Amino acid sequence: MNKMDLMKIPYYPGCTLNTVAKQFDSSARDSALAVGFEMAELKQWNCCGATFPLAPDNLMGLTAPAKVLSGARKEGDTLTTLCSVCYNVLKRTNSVIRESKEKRGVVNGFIEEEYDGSLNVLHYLEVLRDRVGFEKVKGAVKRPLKGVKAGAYYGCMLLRPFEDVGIDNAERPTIFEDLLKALGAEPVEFPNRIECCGAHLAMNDEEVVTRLSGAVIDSAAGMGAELIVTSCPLCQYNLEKSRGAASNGVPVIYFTQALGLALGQEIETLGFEKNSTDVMPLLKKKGIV
Amino acid sequence: MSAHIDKDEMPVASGSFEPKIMAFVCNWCTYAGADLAGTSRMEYRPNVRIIKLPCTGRIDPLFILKAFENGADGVLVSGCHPGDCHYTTGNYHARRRWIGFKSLMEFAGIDMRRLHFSWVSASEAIKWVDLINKVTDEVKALGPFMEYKGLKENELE
Amino acid sequence: MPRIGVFVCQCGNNIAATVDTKKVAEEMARIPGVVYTCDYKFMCSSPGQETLKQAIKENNLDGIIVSACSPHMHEKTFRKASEAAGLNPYQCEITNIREQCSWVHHDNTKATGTVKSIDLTRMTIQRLKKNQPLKKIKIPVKKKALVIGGGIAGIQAALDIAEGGREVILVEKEPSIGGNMARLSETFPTMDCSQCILTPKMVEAELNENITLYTYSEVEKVDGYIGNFTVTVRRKSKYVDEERCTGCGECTEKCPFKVESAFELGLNKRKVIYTPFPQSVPNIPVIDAPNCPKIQKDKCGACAIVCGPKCIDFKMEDKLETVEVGAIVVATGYQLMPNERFGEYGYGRIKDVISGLQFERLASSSGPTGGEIRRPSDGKVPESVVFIQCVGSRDEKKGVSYCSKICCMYTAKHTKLYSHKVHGGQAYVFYMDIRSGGKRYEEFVRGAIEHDGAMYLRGRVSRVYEKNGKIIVQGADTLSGSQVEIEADMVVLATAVVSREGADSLAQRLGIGYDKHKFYNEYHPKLKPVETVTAGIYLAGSCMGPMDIPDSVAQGSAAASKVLALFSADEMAREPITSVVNKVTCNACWDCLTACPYTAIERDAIKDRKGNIVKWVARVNDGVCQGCGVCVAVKIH
Amino acid sequence: MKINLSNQDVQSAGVGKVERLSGEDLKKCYQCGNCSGGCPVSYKMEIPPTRIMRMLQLGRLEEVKAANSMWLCVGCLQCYSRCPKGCSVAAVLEAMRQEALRESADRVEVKDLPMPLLKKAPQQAIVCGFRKFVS
Ligand SMILES: Cc1cc2nc3c(=O)[nH]c(=O)nc-3n(C[C@H](O)[C@H](O)[C@H](O)COP(=O)(O)OP(=O)(O)OC[C@H]3O[C@@H](n4cnc5c(N)ncnc54)[C@H](O)[C@@H]3O)c2cc1C
Ligand SMILES: Cc1cc2nc3c(=O)[nH]c(=O)nc-3n(C[C@H](O)[C@H](O)[C@H](O)COP(=O)(O)OP(=O)(O)OC[C@H]3O[C@@H](n4cnc5c(N)ncnc54)[C@H](O)[C@@H]3O)c2cc1C
Ligand code: SF4
Ligand code: SF4
Ligand code: SF4
Ligand code: SF4
Ligand code: SF4
Ligand code: SF4
Ligand code: SF4
Ligand code: SF4
Repeated sequence: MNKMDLMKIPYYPGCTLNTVAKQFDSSARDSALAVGFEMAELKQWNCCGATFPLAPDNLMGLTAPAKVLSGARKEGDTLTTLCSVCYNVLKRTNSVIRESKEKRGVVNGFIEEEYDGSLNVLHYLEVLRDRVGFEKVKGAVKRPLKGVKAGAYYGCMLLRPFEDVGIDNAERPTIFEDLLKALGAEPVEFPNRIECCGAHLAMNDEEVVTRLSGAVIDSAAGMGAELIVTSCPLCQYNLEKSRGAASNGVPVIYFTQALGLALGQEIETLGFEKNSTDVMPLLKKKGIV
Repeated sequence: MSAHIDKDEMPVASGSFEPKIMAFVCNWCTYAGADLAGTSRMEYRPNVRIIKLPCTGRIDPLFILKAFENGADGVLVSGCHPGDCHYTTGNYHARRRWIGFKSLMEFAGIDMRRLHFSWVSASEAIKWVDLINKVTDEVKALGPFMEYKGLKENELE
Repeated sequence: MPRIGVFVCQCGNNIAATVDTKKVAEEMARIPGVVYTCDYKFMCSSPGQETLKQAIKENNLDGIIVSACSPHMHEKTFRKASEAAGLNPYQCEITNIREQCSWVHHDNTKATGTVKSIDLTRMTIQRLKKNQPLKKIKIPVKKKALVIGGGIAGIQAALDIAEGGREVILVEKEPSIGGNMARLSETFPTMDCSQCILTPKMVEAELNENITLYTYSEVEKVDGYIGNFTVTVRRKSKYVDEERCTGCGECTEKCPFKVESAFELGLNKRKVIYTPFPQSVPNIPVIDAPNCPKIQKDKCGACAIVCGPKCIDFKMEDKLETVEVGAIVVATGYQLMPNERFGEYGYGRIKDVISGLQFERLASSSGPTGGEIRRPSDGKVPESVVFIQCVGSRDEKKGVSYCSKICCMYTAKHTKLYSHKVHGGQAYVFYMDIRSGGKRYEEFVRGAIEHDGAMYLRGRVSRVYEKNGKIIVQGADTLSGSQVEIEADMVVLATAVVSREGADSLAQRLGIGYDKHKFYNEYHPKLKPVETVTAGIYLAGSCMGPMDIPDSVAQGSAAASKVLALFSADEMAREPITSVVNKVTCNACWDCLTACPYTAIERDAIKDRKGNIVKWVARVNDGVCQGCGVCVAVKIH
Repeated sequence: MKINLSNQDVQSAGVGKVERLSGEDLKKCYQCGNCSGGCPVSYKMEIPPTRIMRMLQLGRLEEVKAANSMWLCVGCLQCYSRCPKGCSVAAVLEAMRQEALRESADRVEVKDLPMPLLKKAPQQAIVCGFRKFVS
């Protein structure tokens, strides 16, 4: 396919994808090309702040994401992200700016720009579902993940608060499973797929993270999952880290790695070696590689 | 049906001005509240003249203009509390109408301090008494409402 | 020139102490048109009334004013006296110089009171001069009633009206009457079996000569007004000739196809030709046309072959029937909120998470398990059952803001039924408050806890999920302040009671009001609980809001007594205080029509002799208008 | 435990400030327990979410501040997402954290963090953690 004909979507990688989660970024970019769009990285960007300020008067906390949004608006009317946290922060900031005239004024004052909230912030999963279509993704699959029982882990930030970010029903989402189905895997719905992994407590409270992430893995394994896919570097980190503590070791990979795998990309380009859990034995067992 | 009250018939206390207040009230709540003030032998300023209507929803803005034309210095409109209307929604209609009507009144040169709206239920005799006293005193402080009196006299001539 | 008489009352000293009544009478005599005045000690006394009557006759008065107490006190008295003296009663007006004058102005010099009384009386004279004689409105009443909805409330209303000797048509949209109560097992607070107390009433309704049952029917259109409604009822095709069917059940027996039973709430299947439940009234099957292969594609026909009296007709069509009635009772009941809305509770995904009504079916001896508590997934007897109260109720975010009123009680009942049927089983109840106001209700709930051992936990459940064949219920017990997790075999959701689907469209057809939850509005929540603002239409039961059986029955009877009172005379007399349309100036803007709270105004076509429409004007229906005057003030002409 | 309740407690200015900062109306909470039921760190909190709301209704700001609860909240929004009254305990706790950080020392010192963690953990964890724990 000629690169010129591709649908170009402005893309915000965020800091983590530029450093410890490079494999998330690269597998997503390659896969995008394979299904017909290009992730056009923003010319200039900064960290989104990694947390949406929950106290509504904390407008200072919106400065960083507002800057990202305002810059992105100059490159198009859509912005896509991969990391669930970036997605959550950018999408919520965007709605605040769009919906509150008053707050918009203050935030624009901080960033010294005139941004009106007219961007459409999309998660990569939404692009696949709504712009590309899972049918088309399915058609592009070259290496179906046949027989792989995969649990999709949503975590918190893709789903809550539903009114602002919800890419799907907050209690019964299916978007992730639908993608896995398109890739030929057998999605496993497990109860803890929408529970928290322990998030930033990774910094100072290992016990909580081990317990919560462990429960996620247990829950998935309990429903028969052999693989967990994530959409957030922090989830990925916490799940991988707590693997030892969890009774059932299950490899954890980014969903874009699963996507790239199914789309037939070279194994070497998928960056599995960067993950701290090893998915290769499973892939070999299933005859996928 | 409005009263044209001759100045010399008013109880003029030591020559000071006594305003004429017209009250348009609904039959079910405020009128009964005013009755209750009577049965409880309360006392209030005598300046008010009540006109009973089935519902505040029946009150035509023109009534108020007519009252001023006929010599009223202040007008009071009162009915059932929102939600308590005997005719279920009449007072909502009234309220909606007044919102638009207020600007018309202002446009017609009526000082809005001369026009009072209130909700007085059948049991709120005290509220009624306070209201009449307050409205009477306020209008008294404003002095007679001359603008419209002129109109009426011209018309008569 | 009018001939007006003015009577000023002293009320003993009540008026005379602060009003110079004589002076008032004298002053009035000076007003043009006033031909007679007097003052008198007690106008309402017999001699007082005699004076009034005599004066009317002797002076040939065409209007009178009594300046006395509040019209709320004696207006009726004096209007009656005027009528007796040959004067149109609406030519008698009252001036309130007692409650609103003599009693509130304590000036003993009488100056204040006298001046005000003179003023007030003069105002009344001006008013009287504009009066027109009015005639009482008489409306003929058709003494036949329509009851919409054959649940317990509607059945009770129909039975009471029939017992009062009047004819009733009972319209029910399902193939059988009975409503939700037919689904219940035992009923609180007495624990008698629902079928045992309901079935006799259903049969009575069927056999009563004054009651005509229109089952499988719906009200399509309502015209007219109190005493004179014309109602169009759609009688849906049953594909079975009701007259000839003997109810033998052969057809159902032989029908080879099954679908999910709506009556059993998906817990069981039924045939395509069916009666909803064994005790159905009438006991005549209907064919579920969308699911019948014969009707859809002309394949099968087994039922018609076995039917002895040959009453099955696959070509049968809906019939529209018009009935004329004087009063309507609406008793269309409630339904439960769909549980799927609460994804966190897993309803619809976890098979053993069921609704309270489904639990009733499991506990009912005529239900799918014959009354044994067995869970739907594998038929196992559950050893622990978690009941979750307030699902969707009191939840302004995802559900409804109100309390459903019956679920605290039926949950307590469920725990009792469960503990009686499953020995050693443990019931857990998550609740926020226990609402058990009512005779013997609190004792009932305490009994469930103290006698039957239900474990009540004060808190809400956040999440329900499956793990190793168990259902994990994760909630909180706020009294101990801790998170609680329970491994259960079955979970029962006490789901919010909501209005029936389509309640709003029926209300619009009837011209009655409903709240934002689409429950019907009573005229006054305390003092007119079964009336609607539309005269002649009454309400009963849970179509008004969540309600248990005792309340539904009481309301059915209350509505019936209203209907019987209306039917007690051939004609209904109404105060003639109504609005009139000036057909010349009306320009058909319909502002009045939308403003009227009683839908008393209709569009009326004025036609020329050839029948061509010349003009549209508003027309006020005297039978419906309450005289509020909203329509008059809505438009300034 | 005993609480002596006074008007100052019930109309506490401190709690009023928390309400202002968080945009939450504490009166709305009717103590259903759903937040405690669903909170993933409820088990470890000295005062679990439902009781936080209650204590604040009673004006016991200091007790809530002294507890570990606000530092444990992971901001997962499960409480808000399932609260039948639309209350956000998360926002209340964030407001209290903000207040505490503005007033006193940081919860976590950068120098205390282990190097391997700083190296391996995703940036976002560190950025987010700093925003929650450091003023
Ligand atoms: C799980 C559960 C347990 C309960 N247990 C008890 C208990 O133990 N004791 C107790 O006192 N109460 C109990 N109740 C409450 C009880 O069910 C109701 O109080 C009662 O059924 C209300 O009767 P109703 O006639 O008002 O309404 P319904 O029973 O709902 O009847 C309404 C009828 O109208 C029909 N209808 C609806 N719309 C139309 C239309 N447009 N045209 C024609 N017909 C129409 C319906 O088909 C239905 O037959 C329980 C409720 C539930 C959910
Ligand atoms: C503090 C309080 C506040 C309330 N507030 C509300 C409220 O806000 N809203 C609400 O809906 N309800 C309220 N209620 C309830 C309300 O008072 C009752 O529902 C209502 O008064 C009951 O009316 P009744 O006619 O059944 O009984 P009652 O009001 O008790 O009337 C019974 C009458 O019968 C007479 N009587 C008794 N025995 C005999 C006899 N042997 N022979 C002849 N006459 C007899 C009595 O003298 C009395 O006049 C309140 C009650 C209380 C105590
Ligand atoms: S008519 Fe009224 S004012 Fe006159 S005596 Fe009777 S009660 Fe008193
Ligand atoms: S077989 Fe015929 S008579 Fe018997 S129940 Fe069926 S339709 Fe009625
Ligand atoms: S024709 Fe229809 S109703 Fe009759 S037996 Fe066949 S499937 Fe059943
Ligand atoms: S009756 Fe009880 S269970 Fe039902 S909504 Fe009310 S409090 Fe909740
Ligand atoms: S308000 Fe009614 S009566 Fe008046 S013009 Fe409009 S339609 Fe006619
Ligand atoms: S007077 Fe009131 S009830 Fe009568 S038609 Fe007018 S608005 Fe309707
Ligand atoms: S879920 Fe909401 S209402 Fe319930 S206890 Fe928590 S904050 Fe209060
Ligand atoms: S946001 Fe905080 S308080 Fe709320 S559920 Fe999550 S961890 Fe608990």
